[in-house]
Amino acid sequence: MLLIVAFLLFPALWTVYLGLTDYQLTGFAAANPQVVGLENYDRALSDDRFSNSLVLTLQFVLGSAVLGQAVLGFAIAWLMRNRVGALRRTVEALVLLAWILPSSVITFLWIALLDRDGGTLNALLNTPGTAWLLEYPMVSIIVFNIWKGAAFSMMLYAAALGNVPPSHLETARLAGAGTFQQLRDVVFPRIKGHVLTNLLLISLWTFNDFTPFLLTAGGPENRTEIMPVFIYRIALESGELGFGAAISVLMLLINLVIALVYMRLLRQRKDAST
Amino acid sequence: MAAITTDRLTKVYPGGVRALDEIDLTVEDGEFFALLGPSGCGKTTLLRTVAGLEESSGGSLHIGDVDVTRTPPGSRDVAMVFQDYALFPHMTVAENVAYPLRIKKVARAKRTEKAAATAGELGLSDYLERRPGQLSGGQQQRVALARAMACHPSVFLFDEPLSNLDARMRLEARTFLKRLQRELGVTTVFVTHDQAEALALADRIAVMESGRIRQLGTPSEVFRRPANTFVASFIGSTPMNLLDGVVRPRGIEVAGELLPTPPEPAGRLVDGEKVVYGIRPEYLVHSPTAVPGSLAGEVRVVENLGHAQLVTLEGPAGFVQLVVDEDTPVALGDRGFAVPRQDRALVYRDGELVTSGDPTGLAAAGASGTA
Amino acid sequence: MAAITTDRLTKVYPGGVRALDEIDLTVEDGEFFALLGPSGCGKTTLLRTVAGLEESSGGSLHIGDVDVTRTPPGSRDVAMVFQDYALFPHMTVAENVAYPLRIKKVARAKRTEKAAATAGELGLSDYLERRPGQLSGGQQQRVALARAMACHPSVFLFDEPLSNLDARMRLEARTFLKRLQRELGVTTVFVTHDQAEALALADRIAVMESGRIRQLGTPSEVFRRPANTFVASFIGSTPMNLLDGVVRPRGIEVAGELLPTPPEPAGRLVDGEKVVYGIRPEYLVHSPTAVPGSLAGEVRVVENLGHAQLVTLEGPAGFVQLVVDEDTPVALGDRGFAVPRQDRALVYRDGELVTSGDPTGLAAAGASGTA
Amino acid sequence: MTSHPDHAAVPSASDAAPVAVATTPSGPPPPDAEHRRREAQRAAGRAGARKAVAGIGFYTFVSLVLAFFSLPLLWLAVAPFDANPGLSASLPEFTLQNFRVLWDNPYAMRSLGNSVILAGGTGLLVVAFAALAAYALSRVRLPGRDMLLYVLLLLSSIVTGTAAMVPLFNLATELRLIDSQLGVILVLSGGLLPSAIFILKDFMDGTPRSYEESARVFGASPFQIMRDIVVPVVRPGLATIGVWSVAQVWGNFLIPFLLLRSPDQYPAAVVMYTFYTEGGQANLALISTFSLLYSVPVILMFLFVSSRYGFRFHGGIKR
Amino acid sequence: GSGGGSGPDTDSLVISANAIAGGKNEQEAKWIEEWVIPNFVEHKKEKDDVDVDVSFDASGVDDEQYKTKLALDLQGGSGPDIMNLDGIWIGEFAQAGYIKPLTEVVTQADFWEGWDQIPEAVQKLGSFENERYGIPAGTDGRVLFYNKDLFEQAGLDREWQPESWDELIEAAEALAGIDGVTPVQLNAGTAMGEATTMQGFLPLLAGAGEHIWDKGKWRGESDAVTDTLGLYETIFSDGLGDPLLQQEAQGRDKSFEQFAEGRIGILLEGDYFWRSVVHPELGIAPMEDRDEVVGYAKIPAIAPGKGIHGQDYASMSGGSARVVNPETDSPELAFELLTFMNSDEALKALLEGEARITARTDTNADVLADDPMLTFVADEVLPITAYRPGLAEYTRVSTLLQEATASVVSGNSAQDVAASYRDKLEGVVGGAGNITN
Ligand SMILES: Nc1ncnc2c1ncn2[C@@H]1O[C@H](COP(=O)(O)OP(=O)(O)OP(=O)(O)O)[C@@H](O)[C@H]1O
Ligand SMILES: Nc1ncnc2c1ncn2[C@@H]1O[C@H](COP(=O)(O)OP(=O)(O)OP(=O)(O)O)[C@@H](O)[C@H]1O
Ligand SMILES: [Mg+2]
Ligand SMILES: [Mg+2]
Repeated sequence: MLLIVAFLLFPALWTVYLGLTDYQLTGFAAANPQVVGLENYDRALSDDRFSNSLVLTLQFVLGSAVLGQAVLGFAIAWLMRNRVGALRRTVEALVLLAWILPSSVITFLWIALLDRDGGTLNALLNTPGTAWLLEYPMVSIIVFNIWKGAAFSMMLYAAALGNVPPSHLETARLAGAGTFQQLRDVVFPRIKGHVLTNLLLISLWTFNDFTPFLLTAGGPENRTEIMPVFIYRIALESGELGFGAAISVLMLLINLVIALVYMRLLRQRKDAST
Repeated sequence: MAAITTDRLTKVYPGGVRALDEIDLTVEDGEFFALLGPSGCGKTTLLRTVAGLEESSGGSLHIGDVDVTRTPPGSRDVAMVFQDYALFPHMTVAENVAYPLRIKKVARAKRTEKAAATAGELGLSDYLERRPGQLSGGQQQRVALARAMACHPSVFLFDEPLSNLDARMRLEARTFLKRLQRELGVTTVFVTHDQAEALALADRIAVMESGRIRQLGTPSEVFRRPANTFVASFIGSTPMNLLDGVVRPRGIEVAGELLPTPPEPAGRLVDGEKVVYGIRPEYLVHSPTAVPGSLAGEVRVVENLGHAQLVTLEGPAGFVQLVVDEDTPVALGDRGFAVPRQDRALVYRDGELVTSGDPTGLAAAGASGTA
Repeated sequence: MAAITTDRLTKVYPGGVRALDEIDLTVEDGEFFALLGPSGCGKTTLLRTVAGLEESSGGSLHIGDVDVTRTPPGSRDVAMVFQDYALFPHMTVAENVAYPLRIKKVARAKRTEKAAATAGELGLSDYLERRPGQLSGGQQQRVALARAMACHPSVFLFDEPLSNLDARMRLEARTFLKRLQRELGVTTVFVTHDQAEALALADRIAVMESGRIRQLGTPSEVFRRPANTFVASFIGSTPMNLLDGVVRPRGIEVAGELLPTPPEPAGRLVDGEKVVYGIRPEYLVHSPTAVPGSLAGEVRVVENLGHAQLVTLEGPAGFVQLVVDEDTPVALGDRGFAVPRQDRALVYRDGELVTSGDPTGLAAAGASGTA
Repeated sequence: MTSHPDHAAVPSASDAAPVAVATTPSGPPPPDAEHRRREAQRAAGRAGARKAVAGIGFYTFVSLVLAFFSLPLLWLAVAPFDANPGLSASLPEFTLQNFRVLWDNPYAMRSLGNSVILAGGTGLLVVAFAALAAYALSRVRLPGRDMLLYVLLLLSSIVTGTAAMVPLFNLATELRLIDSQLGVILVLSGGLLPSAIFILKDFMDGTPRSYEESARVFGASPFQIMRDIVVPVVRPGLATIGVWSVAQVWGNFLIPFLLLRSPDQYPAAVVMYTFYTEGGQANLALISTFSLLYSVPVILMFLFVSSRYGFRFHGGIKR
Repeated sequence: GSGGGSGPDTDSLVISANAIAGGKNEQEAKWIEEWVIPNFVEHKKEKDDVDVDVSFDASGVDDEQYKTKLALDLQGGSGPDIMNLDGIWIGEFAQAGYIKPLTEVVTQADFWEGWDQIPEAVQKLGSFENERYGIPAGTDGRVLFYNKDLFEQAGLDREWQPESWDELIEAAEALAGIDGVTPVQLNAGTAMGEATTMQGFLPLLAGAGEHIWDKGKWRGESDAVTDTLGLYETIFSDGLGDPLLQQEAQGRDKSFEQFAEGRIGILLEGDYFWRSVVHPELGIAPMEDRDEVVGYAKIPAIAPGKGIHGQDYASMSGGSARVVNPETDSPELAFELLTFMNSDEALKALLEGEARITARTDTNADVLADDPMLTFVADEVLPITAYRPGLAEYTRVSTLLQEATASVVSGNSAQDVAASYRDKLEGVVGGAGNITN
């Protein structure tokens, strides 16, 4: 617990405090930072770059986490649920590999894959000269992040599906329900809790994911400057730590809103099941 | 309504387990049919194959006159009640009951009405808006039944429908189920590992062991004349005493005591051959004093059966159990003597019942007898 | 070995549920004691409070002469077998059995030896190196027993030890458990909701309902003279028929039929008062023809009990169940008449048994009788 | 099968025939039997077709998934052996020279060792503390306990971000944890713990209490219960968390870079950055080779853990 | 280091640089470890008979990351005794109070004989507001590299020196005729980062006649700014440059690769390109025939005589300076080590016979003799070069410039972009009062 207080609570609160100052890493403001109150927040909220990055982040989270990872992870888990043996192990191992490899390594893999000139993808699709990362930057990092993070959802859903009694699925089948109806009527209501845990965690992680920076550096023209990249640039490249901290806090608040939405859904489920 | 006929129905699971081994079986139209057997004998597999939830590996299956061997489950016109009822926890009772109708695209108003009617027949009218979690086990079971009934299938399949109820409710539900089936007249197959349940409920019973049917007959046939020692030891609320014996000219010698040969196999035994002498605890009469042709022993355990007592004697023949009237005083450590009712004793040779040669006796195992 | 005494033992759960309501109870040294009751009546709570897993909210608890009300579970010298056995899935059978000894810091060699010995007594010698997941239910149960026995506690506590077994194994385990307890002579409290199990196994039974003890006595006391309609309907493999009646000068009128008043309450009934007439199905004699003083009805259900049949009649008195000999032919739709055995009929007023005023009759409920 | 109007009515009790009389199906089938038979055959045919389609669909999907997840890995398999790799995965001009160069590099190999220390240390710490905390949270009924978890989880998102580097750095300075691997381990653990606790708590919730209670009845202390029962039972969860936190640390650059001074202590994530030129250009030959070396330990760990302890979630908030 | 030596008897010093053995700037790292440290220790022993303990904190990361780490160290009152700082960081570090003018730290600061060997212009690298903070370690210059073979193919002379932007465009248009060749690579956009500003916008701006920061004010929407953006517009809208390449995160690497493969005609880069990119052996995109194929020319002014200070040509230079940490325990000793590292002997040892432009004229004269390109830079480019302002705001202004070029490349008119650049500039430099046209 001390560990958490020392290395989590304390720095977090300090960051919140920094957000109220004009602290910079260098320059005059580093020598004597001033408390500027909510000015940073004011600035952030009226900054196009902030709103741009917020919109991008939401797209990124929605596209890669909520839709991508969760859906792909679920699809794999669903199709593999009754399988055993080499096929399942291979699929799972590959998916998990993408999850555990260090991000600096996998970004190289993806840069090579999507490269304009000699990229594997262009060679495969016979689309020479397509600069995926430039022409479809958001799509690229979304697909990339799906690739990188689907494993967690897959594992979670595999476990969740294990909790769906086969008899429920079979009751639906006997009534003549197709796959979609089974998913809608039996599986989904049953694993709602897992779905929400999963969404909560992957949204949070994706929201804080800095890796796309290594792929696109926020570009082209800030079209992939998601929130963590924005903060990185503000805090590290421009050294504006006060401002960066304020944005971190804003990010936390947005995360909080997302978490509250999820928890609301969760509560509804709880009411419904008692 | 329809009869179910299987012809050399076989199911081999991917792992190589032969869960059904060329099962030939006919369940008559409107019959209440029990599948009984120890855990792992293939009861559930048979039921699921009938339902279409498992694909058979060989043989064929007819429901009514239609070959449904390759028909998907939703099109077989059967309803199944699972051991855990499989009620959808997020739906109300009414929604659960109406679910099959919803899948069959019955209009909302119509299906609500039909569901309410079916639930009403089972006394669930007051619970329509509750969720399964808010119901007792017995009520849940009735909801599962109502759901199965809702679309008027021609066959009901029950997999251990009572085993999740507590002892008291199980008894009530048993009687209820029997009455309901009688009224609906729908062909019903139900699986159980509780012989008492099977005896009480079924019109006919198939006793299974490792994927095969070991005996098929009415409850009293199966109870009185188990076709082999496996069935003998499986059927009966207290298992049959099966004692090693040797055929002698004037009876069967069990642990040095000569017991009279039962009338049926009398002419078919060869002097000196080894047989198993079977007698149910209910058909042993207790005597505190020595009687010729009885099994002696010391009272080891006395179990109260309510209006009777189950006494375990330990003697030269090993453990022998007998049922003693509640008013007869039996104390631990006493010596007791168990006198067989000769007309109810059975003799097994190589595990099979020795019969008078009357074909009905043998036919009970394997072929489908008359109910 | 030690007796267990509770004095106004009360347990209120944080939510406000009063799971135990001033329980006074003495379990004698060496006794095999059953706690019986419907789901949610507090059986498990009482057992857990004795084990020390729940802290009591009031009252006191002694094991032997020691007040253990506040003693932590590890120091009470009790062993508990849980309904799910709680075998540690990552340990082998041998390790599981040896675990209590390991906690008590018995040297490795010694505890291996002891564990092997205990497991051997229970016929587990061949499975010592297996893990619980590789055992059948019955074997698992024996491992749980062996683990409980390993450190020779003075009290055994069993929470529905048999309910996870299938019907056949349950019977075997029951006899085995009874014999084992007899040999060890350890004070044993076991929880069940199966009255047959309680009757068969226990020296004495406490029947509970919503946190209170409704009757306490030997199996035959509880079976023959249930102290109230709750116990009456709970005990017995087929529930007692409880029929509304009115006291008349020459008997008790039930649905227009005058039944003879049983001898015991005879002098204690007031003319015209409403009572409940109780008679077990086993004590009703079947007659195909009308007999005065009998309950008439149409045969609705016939359940095969093996060597007998349970017949449900529907008549003016509602449903009446009776047990009929296996040889008596009974067909659905027949008219039947049930004649009560007068000496076994009971009369309840306001739910309580009307007795002859003989203190032993009443004493059965509340005070601790002799084993 | 569609509904059959002719058996919709439930027969009343009075006309229920005695079941003992079996109706033998003889004579011509009833008029709708022919219809039913056709219907059933059609259904069987449809099912057969659907099954074939489903089978093709399944294998197509699986192939796509396999391709999707393995394609990017191609480069990692090829480039390290290429004398002059570009960003295209072309057929290499085979060489092992790149490995030689790295072998001679004073920091490359050592950095892998450092990574192992940091990742292993953090992994152990996170697993140990998360297990204790998750156990406590799962077993103790604390009001607002879920709330506490959510708050921690959210705060962890700040602390793992870039903006918290000043507080973390100054904290480490005050605690004299600069240039100490312990410092890196502690700081990283702080950020990873909430998620780890969150995931592990599900595992703990899924463990029957009766295990611990039976151990308690035998007199086991809380520590003994933890060591003998809880830890072995939730081992797949611990393994999952362990692998997860190792992977997180393995890829983390900023914290070790900021907190460590001497290059001897740098983990691989930091050393990987040294294979850029003064102008910021990547030396692809070395980077691809190092990437491979850098990935091997986590892959080995994953294989080891998954074969040894299983790698499964129990998952989900159970309420 | 600062914050406590290892003992009362031996002074200890720590050197820090963004260099590491086996990686980035390996040469410098090796030099510090294998030459500077042992020689300095020995030198002190011989001279004053004292033991000193010198160690080296190597790192090899992005400059921003290195800077962040130093800044964090310094704000906490610790940090190495001697550190390498990029010239443009001097101002912001000074303003933050992390570093102090040398004279405030060391009494002997002005009496180092080496100052005479460092040209005034180069000394600015280590200075801020006319105070010396450190000793420049080396500098560079920007030129136009071109591919002589391609020029020949396009019908141009192998030897080339454009005199105006028009001549540059003419050559580019001629190159445009060759298939698969991008005529000009002019860095633009944010993905290129500082390369856009330093190897793109700023040298051109100097050619158009202006500094980005002049007399305390930042340039807004001036003619020179518009003209410079106009050149970008010309190149990228007429297909003389590859707009996509500018946006790729690895765009600069690829431009190098492409140049080496003969797919780019003209490239504006620093001498780093010559030394470390296309170097036949050491380069990351090696060209075996570099000396024959790669030509170089000064960057022309927009028109002759229109560059800053009325020059015909322009360039920008960067480079780093070595600075003494004001918090050091032994400032005099640190300064002694600093001067030791910047002695002629030391610099020669650093270069190991390799050609590279140093801050010292005496050294340059010797080491550059064999390399015509670097001599060319030292002799012809350095005298006309300029430096970036070392202010905290510079990074953000640079980002704005990058965005502005990106905007032009993606098709907006130079005029509009210049206007919107000015608007944004206000927010970054603290109001219109700090901007001039
Ligand atoms: N999906 C499966 N894959 C492989 N083997 C199976 C599968 N399902 C069942 N089996 C095996 O088939 C045999 C029959 O199983 P089945 O479930 O039909 O038995 P059961 O009679 O219903 O037993 P229980 O009374 O325990 O429910 C068993 O040996 C079982 O292990
Ligand atoms: N931890 C708890 N918190 C609150 N209420 C509880 C708790 N455990 C049990 N109860 C309540 O206490 C009452 C008695 O429960 P207990 O488990 O003792 O019943 P039981 O007789 O063992 O039932 P069963 O036969 O279903 O096991 C029930 O109403 C139950 O809901
Ligand atoms: Mg089964
Ligand atoms: Mg209980």
